[in-house]
Order: sequence, then C-alpha cells, then structure tokens
Amino acid sequence: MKTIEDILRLIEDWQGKGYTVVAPVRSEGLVSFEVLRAPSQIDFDHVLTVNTLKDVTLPRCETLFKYDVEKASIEPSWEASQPIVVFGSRPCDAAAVTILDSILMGEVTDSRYARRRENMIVVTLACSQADEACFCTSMGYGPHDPTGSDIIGLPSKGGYVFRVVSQKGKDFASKVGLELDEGRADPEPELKRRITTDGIKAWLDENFESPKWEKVSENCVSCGACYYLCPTCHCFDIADEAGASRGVRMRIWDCCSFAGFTKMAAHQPRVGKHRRYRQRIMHKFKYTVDNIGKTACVGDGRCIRYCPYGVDITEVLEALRE
Amino acid sequence: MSDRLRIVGFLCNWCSYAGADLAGTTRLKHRAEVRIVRVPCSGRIDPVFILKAYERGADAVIVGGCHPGDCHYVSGNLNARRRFLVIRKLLEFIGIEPDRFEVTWCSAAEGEKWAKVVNEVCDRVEALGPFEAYKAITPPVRGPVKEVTTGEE
Amino acid sequence: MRSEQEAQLRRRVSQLLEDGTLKVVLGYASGFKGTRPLFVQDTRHVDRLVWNEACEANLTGYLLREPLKEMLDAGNRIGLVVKGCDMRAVNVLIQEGQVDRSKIYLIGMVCEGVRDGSDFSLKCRNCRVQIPEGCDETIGTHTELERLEGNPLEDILKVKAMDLAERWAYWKQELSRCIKCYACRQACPMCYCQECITEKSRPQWIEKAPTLSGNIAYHFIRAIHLAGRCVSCGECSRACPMDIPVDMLTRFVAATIEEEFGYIAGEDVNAKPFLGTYRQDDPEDFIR
Amino acid sequence: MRIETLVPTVARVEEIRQETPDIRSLRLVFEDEDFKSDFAFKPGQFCLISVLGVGEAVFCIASPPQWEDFIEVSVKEVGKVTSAIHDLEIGAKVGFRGPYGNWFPFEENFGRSIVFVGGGIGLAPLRPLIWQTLSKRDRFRDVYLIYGARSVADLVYKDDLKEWSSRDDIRFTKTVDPGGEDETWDGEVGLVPQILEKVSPPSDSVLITCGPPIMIKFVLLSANKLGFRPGDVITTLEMKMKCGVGTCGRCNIGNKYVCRHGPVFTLEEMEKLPNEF
Repeated sequence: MKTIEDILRLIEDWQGKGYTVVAPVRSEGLVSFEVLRAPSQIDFDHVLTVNTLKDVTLPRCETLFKYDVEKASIEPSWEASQPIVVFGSRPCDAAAVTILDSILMGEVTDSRYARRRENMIVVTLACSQADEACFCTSMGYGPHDPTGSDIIGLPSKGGYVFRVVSQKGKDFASKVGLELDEGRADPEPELKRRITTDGIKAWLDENFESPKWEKVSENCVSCGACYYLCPTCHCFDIADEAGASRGVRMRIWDCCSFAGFTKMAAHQPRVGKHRRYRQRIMHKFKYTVDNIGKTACVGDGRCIRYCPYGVDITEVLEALRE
Repeated sequence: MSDRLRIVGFLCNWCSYAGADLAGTTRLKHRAEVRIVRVPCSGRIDPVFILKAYERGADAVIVGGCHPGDCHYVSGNLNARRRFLVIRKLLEFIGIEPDRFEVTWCSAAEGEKWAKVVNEVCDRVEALGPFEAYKAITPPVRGPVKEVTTGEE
Repeated sequence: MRSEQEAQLRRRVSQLLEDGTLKVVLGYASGFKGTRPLFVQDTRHVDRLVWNEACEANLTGYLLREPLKEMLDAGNRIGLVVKGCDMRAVNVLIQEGQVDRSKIYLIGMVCEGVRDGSDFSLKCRNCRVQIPEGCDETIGTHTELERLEGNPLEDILKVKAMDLAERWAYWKQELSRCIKCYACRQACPMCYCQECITEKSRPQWIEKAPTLSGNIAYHFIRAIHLAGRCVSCGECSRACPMDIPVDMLTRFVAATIEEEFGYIAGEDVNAKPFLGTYRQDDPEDFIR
Repeated sequence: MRIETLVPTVARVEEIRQETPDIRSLRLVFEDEDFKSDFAFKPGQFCLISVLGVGEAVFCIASPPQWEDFIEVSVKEVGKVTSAIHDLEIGAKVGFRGPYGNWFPFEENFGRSIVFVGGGIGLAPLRPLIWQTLSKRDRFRDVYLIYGARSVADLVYKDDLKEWSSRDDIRFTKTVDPGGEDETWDGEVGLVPQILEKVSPPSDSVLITCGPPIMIKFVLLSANKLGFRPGDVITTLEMKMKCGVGTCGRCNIGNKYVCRHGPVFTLEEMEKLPNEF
C-alpha cells in the first residue's frame, strides 16, 4: 500500500524525470484537471473533476495551422509531443478515453488526437465515494473498473494499492520504477443511482419519431454545458480567427444542442430543441453503438450534476423506454 | 510623436470627422497617433468596435460625436452618451484604465478642439504606456495590423 | 408558511388547469440541485409542484423558449410561478414587447428568501420585493416577513476595492475558465435574440474559440447588451458549470445605471428601455 | 507537406468561369507537386475549399478524373465562404482538402442504361460521371441526361451542354421552369420531374440524380412511378460539414455520416434513414 505521502513523492519523481503530470487540483469550489506545478496541489477528496480528459486529448480549442494570406502559406501547428501522465482520473473518465479512441482512432484516425493519446499515460485513482449523480455501474463500468486505465490505484486503508492494467502501464511502471502493491482494496462504494439499460437501444431503433422527445427535452434550454463537460462528446467546429493578413484556423468544441450546429446557408435539417436533444440521446445510445459497438456514455453523471435546469439523463432514458 | 502608440478614433461623419478634417486643412499641428474610422453617427459605435480595436492592437480608442443638440439624426449622440458611460465604467471594473476609452463632442468648426483633444489623449495614453495587458491575451499570430507585424517575426 | 403556500399553489394550479383558464403552468419540482422547472399540464401532476427555499431559479426565460413560446404564439394562456424578484424580468419582457401580459397568468409567491446551497442568495439581501407586485394572484400571507440583512452588491464591492491591475488579474483568472457553453446566455431571460452576436459571422465580431480574448469580449459585450435590462436575478452565474461569477459584470452595469441614472430595470413596466432613450441632463462629465 | 487531416494543401485558381449570375466555376491547380501527382478521386467525391481568413466550405469535385492537371468546383453564392470565393481572382490561392466521401458506382453499371437527372447547380456532381461514362461509352447501353434550371440564364456548363446536345451517344433533354424560357430557347419547358416522366426512360436503367432538395424529392417519386428499383436510384446528399472525415459529428443522418458513408446514397439506403435531411 502507498500512503498519500508516498504518492506525492512518486509524482515528484515523475516530474523530475521529465513527465508532465496532469491531475485534479482544487481552486475554491471547483476541482479540475490541471498541469501540476507541485504534487501537493493534488486533491484526493473530490468525487469527480468538472473537466474531463478531453482537456488533454481534445482540448476546447486548438490551433490547427497558421496562415498568411499574402504568402498563401499554411503552416501546421503542433506543440512538441511530450509524455503526459494523467494522475488521479476516475475510472469513468478513463473508460471514456476508450470510447473516444474507438471513434477518433478507428476507421478514421484523427492524427492530432492520436498523437496526444499515444503520449498519454492514464494512472487512475479508483473511487472511494460516489455522489447522487454517479451511475457508472448502470453503464457497465464501476467505481474500481480498470477500463481505459494504464495503471489503477485502488483505495486501501487510507492509501492506495497500485495495479498495472495495460502494457503501456507496465512499461511506464518499469521505466519510472513504480512498485506495484499486493494489498487488498477497500470494498467499492455503493451507487444510489441505478438504471437498467435493457431495451433502451431497441426503443431508440424504433422511435426516431415519438411524442416523448418533446416531453423529455422540455427543461432543456439548449446550452452546451452537458456536452462540453461530457467525457465522450467530441463534436467540433472549425473556424478561422482572422487578422488583417494572417490568422489561425482553430478546432473548437461544438455542440448539437446549438441551433446553428447543422444550419446551412440555405437549409436547416434539424429544427426544434427536441430534435436536437434527440440527436444527443440517439448519438450516445444508438448511433455510436451501431458504429463502434459501444454506448457513448460512461455514467460519470456530469450532465446531471451541471445541468442548470435539472435535465436528468437516466430519468430521460427510463421515460423513453417506459 | 511616439511610434509605439496607436489610437483608433471612431468619428461621426457630420461633426467630429469634419472637425478633424478642418484641423488638417487648416494645417494645425497635432500628434499623429490617431487612426480615424469614419462612422455615420456616434450612435453607430457598437461596443464590439472598441474591443475589436483593442484586440487588434489599439492602445486606446477615441470616439467623437456631435455636441448635444447638433446630431444629424437628432438624438444618436444622446442615446450613445448613456452607452459610452456604461462602457467606460465597465472597462474600469474589469481592470482597464478608463483613459483608454475617450469620448469627445467636437463640431465641424472645432478643428482646434480636435487637435487639442488628440494631443491630450496621446499624452495621457503615453503616460499609461502601450496596452500591454490586452496585447498579452491576444495570440501573437493573429496580431495587430499588418504593418506593425511585418518583419517582427 | 412555505408548506401552506405549497398546498395552496397546488390547489390553485389544479383549479386553473381544470377550468381551462390555463394550458400549462411552469413552476418548480424537486430536482438534483434542490429544484428544477416543472411544466404542469395535467392536474394529476400538480403534486409534483413544490415551493421551498431551493426555488432560486428565475423561470421567466422559458416564456420565450420552446415549448412555451410556441404555446403562446398559438394563443394559449400560460401560468408562471414567480417570486417578487422574477417579476422584474417579466416586466422587462413586457416592456420590450416580447410577452403579451394578457397571455400569461402570474402566480406570485410571497418569499422568505431562497438559498444558494446553505446561504441565502445574494439577490435576497435587503430584498424589497418579498411580496410580489403586479401578479394575477399572490400566494402567502404578508405578515411575519423578515427582511434579510446585507448588501446584494457585496461581491461587486470586493472587486471594486481592488486596484486596476488586481481587477484585470481577477477577471482574467475567472474568465479563462469559460468554455463558451453559453449556459449563461441560454439561462438569461433577457437573452432572447434570434441570432446572438456571437453567432454572427459576417463579420465575426466575437471569436468563436474560448480563448481568453474571446471570452473577455463575449462577457463584456454580454454585459453591455444587458445594460438597463439585467434584473440581477443571477441565473447566468447559477447556470455556469465553471463557477464563473458572470453575473457580477451585468449586475455591476445595473448598479452603475441605478447610481448614475436612477434607472432600475423591470421596476416600472411602463418605463422606456434605458438604452432606447435619453435625458438632456444625462451625466456627461467624462466627455471632453 | 500534409501532416494533418484537417490541414489543407494550397491550390491556385487557374481559371474562373461565370456560369450563371450567382454561380462560378473555378479551375484549381495544386501547388504541391507531390500532392498533385498522388491526387486521385472518383466522381461523386467532394472536397473542402478554404478561403484563408474566412473559412472552409464543401464542394463536389465537378471535373472528371481524366482531366488530370486540374480540378474544377462550381460555387453558388449563398453564404460567407461562397461569397469570399466569388471575390477571388485568377491567381488567388485557396486551401484544398480532399477527396472525401464515397463515389458513384461506375464499373458496377457496365452493360446497363444510365439516366442522369440534374437540376441547377446539381449538375456539378453529375458532370464528372457523365464525362467518365462518355469516355467508356461502349460499356453502357443508352445514356440519358435530363437537365433543367429555373431559367435559361441559370443553366450551368453551357459548353458541356452544347457538346452533349450535338452528340448522338447521349440522349440529352434540357428544360427550364415555366416562365424561365426566352425567345431563343429550343428545349423543354417544365419541371425536371415532369420531363423525366415525359422522357420515360426504361425502368431497368440506373437513375442518378442531383439538384435542389425539393427537386430530388419529386424526382424520387417520379422514379418510383416509372418503376425504377430503389437500389438503382442514386443521389447525393448535402449536410453541413466541417471535418469531412466523419469525426466532427454534424452531418449524420441517423447513424450514417454523410461525409464518410455518403454523400452518395441509393434510394434504398435513404429509405432506411430517419427523416432528418
């Protein structure tokens, strides 16, 4: 078993070996993944960060290239690829990485995502607590689930026992001399929120048109909070941020709840917020299943926690299937 | 003249632009840091113009309109007056020196006033120095206007 | 008093739906964060309506969004549960010609204060509208009301007390978190433009990307667009997932306008919109 | 050097043709020699053209693969990017990404009759396939083309139309909407679906159509009426696209991404898609 002090020493050691460490940091009420300046910044007590590992793999905005109109030059922009250790992600966020991998490194490879992903090592700290929004077990994961982690630390008697999950984790452990632990993990916390997903896909297969879509989306105000904080949502926009003669083209998160998302100069195929909300549910629980064989939801519960108007995805799924 | 400063002036077509023009035609000497954009009325000046000017490297913005009562559109300047006050206060609230946003009423006959305002504003902004705070948050590649960046990188 | 109000609210909503006065009533139900909006169309669901300290949200914005907008456009009459402070938002929408007063039925709740977590909301401090005015009916007794002490501008005064450089650093820090999810805009009852300036692309005035300069431009312009319209309900900050006090910008502008012009948005439904008018003696000592 | 999927290569505008009052065709030549020599596409595929500083928009490649030195795109002025493209002059540089998407079946249809039905700028995606078909004319039975526009002035590719009219290996029927004809007009007057029914090509042909959404809708109904098999009726769909490779998430119709699984769909496939396009 490793105590918190042991862990902080380990992280300091990794930083000393040239790894950039990204970990949950608390600032006032908000815990978010940040590039760690000092190991002592790490917060061990929170349930879940507000942001997700998308901030590492698919950031909210990034420069694709710089251009110069007069020279007609296009200069791809890429930061030096350095190994990043994500320390302290929760199992749900780690699981979400595998879903994005299937989408962005599957049939088509998003080279920017892929390069970041190759350089990212996920060291998860499994959960010793869950809040009322957590529903990972309903989506087939769990508070100690190793899916997507390279190394996982399971809570044990106030500290953590570390286990290797992937080959990448094994290589990293041997490179930095991380000793693995034998001890037993504490029991997994119980989740209060639990739904069964049986029949949801089958219902969605049959009910593109249903009056229920209007009912379940009633409270939605079409903001992007649930999307932007979702660990598996990955839609993006591409826009030029232009100067007089030079500028940058950026990739920026975008969201199916915005009316402009599908609006073309002469045509808008998706009118109405219930249709946009339908896209969100369909995309997560049907289209992604059809295309990659996985549901694009890990039950992290951020959409429930941060929706300003109480749209509750588990309730929606149950209401749809009812 | 300071070659470090650039100040954007949004001047209404009917009074202040004509006033600035008069300053030129009567060969009044004044500082040359102000680049003028002519607008139909001070009421046309949208707050985004001001932010865009800062984003593109302006160290300060001056807006000019007709004196109260002289507006070509009767009350464009009076409506704008409320907005300008709010903009100045809000700039100050977010930590921007209010002197980086100046407002002047200047008639077509007031070439001398325009010259005086320009000189005063330039002095004040010079004392504040370039608007480094804003330049620091705009990515350099998008940079300010063309001529400034040429040969810089 | 609250449980009695709640019981009476349920009774009244049930009657109003049953006798066909109203097509739907928008009120509060229990939810993950205390309460959430509830659309009641069926009298069997009135028992889901709640009235308690967690009814912090201002639901007025829903009047101009789907599905209520369509219902109003189709000529239906809609019920809305409001607090005294929410009435200011309703008034601005009427003042701006967005809502036809005769098409909405306002059920005013006498309010002992709402809470944001464990503390009373900032907007409740020194509240002067605990008894709502201008509603179609009011639920609650007018006695035994305790005015909540304190200054609703407390947070703003703290920022004002900083020097310029500190303020700039403060706002840079806060706004750098913005992810441009537009929850603040979508939550705001006054942000009803068909096309927001952030969506206009010819020219692109405000950067699409959530870069620091883009975020500052967005929130600055939002505050200006709400000048004389912001009713300080705090929905924008309540909605913000990133915990940014965006309402401080709009409330600062509101406070400035009250101080300099004596104008309070939504106080007088017959007043002319602040930026749509002027007085000859408006302050201009800042003009050269 | 192309190292990123979302980063375009530079192309030079070699020629500009004003097709109609609001449609221009641009002939583009790639600057990068390696890109140029590796470049290959099939009719039906699309590309993204960037005006630097303005943005990117989707266009079908409107020239056939056998025109090797350049490609052409036709641009109708409807929005921000298309207006900026209309402002370009010869010699201007644009960004190019592509080719993307699937393509029209070609070899699969050897031995069959082909019916092309186009409306307005919808002739653009058909044009490379028509030329390709004519280049291997002996492999096909009859080739029909029914093309119409709102008015005579709105007909695109006037040189191509002239050539197709004069050839006897393609049965070309041109039409304009009622009221769109002028005194010199020698074609039909009527809506494209009506003319299709009038021409009434054999229903065992392959029908390939593109045009404004409303026209496509009625052409599909007419094709049905004429007895075409849904699997033999092919069209190309348009949705808002940003990435072109199926990751940005906005062009899906149901679980199909128009940029990756399309843009070419058969009527049979479309009937399985939810009605959201």
